[in-house]
Amino acid sequence: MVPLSWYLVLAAFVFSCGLYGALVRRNAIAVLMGIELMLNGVNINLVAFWRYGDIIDKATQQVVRLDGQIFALFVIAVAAAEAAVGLALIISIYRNRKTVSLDQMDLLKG
Amino acid sequence: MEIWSSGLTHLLTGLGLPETAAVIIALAIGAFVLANVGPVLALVLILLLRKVISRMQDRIGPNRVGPFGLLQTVADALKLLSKEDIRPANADAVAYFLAPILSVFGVILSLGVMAVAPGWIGVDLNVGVLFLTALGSIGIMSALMAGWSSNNKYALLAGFRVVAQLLSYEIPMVLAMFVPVLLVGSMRLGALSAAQSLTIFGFNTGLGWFGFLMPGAFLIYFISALAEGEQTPFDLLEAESELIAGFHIEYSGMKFAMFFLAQFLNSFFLGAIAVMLFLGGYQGPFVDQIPLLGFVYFVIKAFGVYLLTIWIKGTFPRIRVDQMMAFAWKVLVPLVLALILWQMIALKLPGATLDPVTGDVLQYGFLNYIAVFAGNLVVLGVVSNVLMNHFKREKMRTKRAFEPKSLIGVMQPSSGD
Amino acid sequence: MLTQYGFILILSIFAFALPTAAVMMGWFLGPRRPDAVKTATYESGVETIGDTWVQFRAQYYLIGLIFLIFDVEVIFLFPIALAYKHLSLFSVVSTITFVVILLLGLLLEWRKGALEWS
Amino acid sequence: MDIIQQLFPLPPIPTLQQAVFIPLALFTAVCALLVVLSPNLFHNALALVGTLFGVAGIYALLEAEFLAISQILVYVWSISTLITFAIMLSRGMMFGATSKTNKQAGTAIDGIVVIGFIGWCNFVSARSKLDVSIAVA
Repeated sequence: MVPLSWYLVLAAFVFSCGLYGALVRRNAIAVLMGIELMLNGVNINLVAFWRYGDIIDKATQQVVRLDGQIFALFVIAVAAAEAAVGLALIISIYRNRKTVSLDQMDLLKG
Repeated sequence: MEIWSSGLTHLLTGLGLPETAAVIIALAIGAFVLANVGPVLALVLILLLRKVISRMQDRIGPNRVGPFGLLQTVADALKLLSKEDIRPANADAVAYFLAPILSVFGVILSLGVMAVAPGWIGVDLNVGVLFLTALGSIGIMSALMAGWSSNNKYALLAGFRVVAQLLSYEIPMVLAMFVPVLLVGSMRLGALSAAQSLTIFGFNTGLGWFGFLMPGAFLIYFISALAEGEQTPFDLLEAESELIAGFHIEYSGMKFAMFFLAQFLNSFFLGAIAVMLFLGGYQGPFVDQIPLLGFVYFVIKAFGVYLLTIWIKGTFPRIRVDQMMAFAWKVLVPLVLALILWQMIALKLPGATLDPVTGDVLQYGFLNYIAVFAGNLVVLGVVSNVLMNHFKREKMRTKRAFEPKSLIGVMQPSSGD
Repeated sequence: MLTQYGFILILSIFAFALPTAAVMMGWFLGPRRPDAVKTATYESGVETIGDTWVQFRAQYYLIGLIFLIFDVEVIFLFPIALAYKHLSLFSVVSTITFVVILLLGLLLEWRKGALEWS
Repeated sequence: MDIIQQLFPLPPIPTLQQAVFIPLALFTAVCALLVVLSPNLFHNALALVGTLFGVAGIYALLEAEFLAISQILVYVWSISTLITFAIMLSRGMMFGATSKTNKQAGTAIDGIVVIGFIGWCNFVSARSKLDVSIAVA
């Protein structure tokens, strides 16, 4: 059996990579990729805790509740929606202002 | 665990190997055999295509190498092996190298869940149907990688087009696969094949094919599979007679051969999936008594579907891009969604045998099957009507293009198409 | 169950090794004499003009967007199919409502012209 | 030699699952690093696909097979193609002369160090509680 902590370390690593990308990159699409990475890190955590922490039926040795998996499934669905809307925004900004650099998207600056 | 691997494991533990090692070695042997089936099969498929197409075009086809030209594809493979491997100057090395490998990788993996005979299946995953669709994503990535890394405008354009085509036809394909899954209540390909038996007076005729019960879903699946396998009439992006090539325009030698192999295997496997889901899989008369017969039935059916695609390739004209997209989104997707809706209602009609305690359905009744069949007939009618109209219009256009004089005075001026 | 995925893992190793070996073999057996003309971008014998990065039409993105909606829908539909024999009337009605909403969404896209490709 | 072995004890022989997990996790981690560090936007997208496949493998290892398939279906089929489409539709950023990153690298690394510390605390507490409880159960 793989210890739970290994999964958590991997999740934290993936999340940190995503955070670095989201904070540091200039390109809006790269920032979006960073956010996807962060969501994936969170998902690994959710599934790992589901597998290791949830109620286990003593007789069949099966995990009887699926909360963690359902949660992760919804995270995937939300990530899909977020990517679709975010990329559509980026493309429409690009068509109007010919840039995808976040430094130059300053329409909202007072 | 599947029958073949447990048998092999027993054999290996009998030889004195520890349990874990025996399991791993058994699985590895199975995987090695399966992985090698792919390339050998591709040689046969390519030869078959060339022979049948040349017969259709009143030629003989390959006839020099070996008896009846049987070794022609082997010779071609050897020739490709000795060809120079050219990499364009501005190509991206890693993606250019990985793209052809990934295209074969995804196709060979789908062999792992094929149910070729009772108990003969690599693994009977309980997400089998979705696994097969998920593998398509590897093909998409390889097309994008090849198109982008070649650093060629036309390769990139073709890569984009193939991705748009695959995306459009993936939805009706998956939803058509959903229809038998809804009836059986399992995504295991073994269970789906087993559910297509038909026992009459205690004898399994093996003719309870879902293709008979759901002809509409089968037709939609078949059309989408043609588009997914990039077969005529949907082979727009490498129309051999019109364009140079698809996204693999910059590839040569063995890398090109990999794309070629992947494409042939892909179209064959899509036909094999159609066999498993709609044409009874390994089912047939006497399959319960002699399991080996199941394998024979499966191979015959799969090659039958492949011959059908060759026939379509030799007969039908190509369609335009906009027609192709419109057909997917405006005809197939609404129809298959409506079919799913109807089937959901039909399966809950009274008449099914229910479990007295839990109220679960044990066996669907006569009324359910009739309703499902009726809905499918309607869908079949609509799709074939659309196709007939299209071909009638195409016939008119071809006639007008080739013999304009014969139509003077007959034709009304058309609103330019 | 993990044994099954072990098989998939072993098969994927072989499936990756096989084409790699083939490509490598071609690389060793074939001649290698690249020159400037041979490695130039192929464009039917004409010099390539301009960047590879031609501007693509936004229609591709729209197709991808619609695909994404239906893809997520497939994810939610397949588990329903597995449990369909056990479903109560309420769940069936909500499933049907789900599919009807999707159909309405498709109709809306159709009306808005998102499905046109010309 | 004894002192060295006491100071740096050899890791225990991994079980089969661990032997699968380690290369899978390494692959995922390297791809995740490439996503944020590689300067080429298309390479970033390809590395993202690699990460997503790795994460799907992790799900399969955690026996969440439907989730693994969903991950591939939704992420690799649609999100990564959408991202690639978006990259192609917004050209011009790839060969720009400006720096690929902004000036927030210091802040970001500070934040990651904090997260790493919290993660380490979790790691320690999780090892002391959950692993023990699993060992008991």
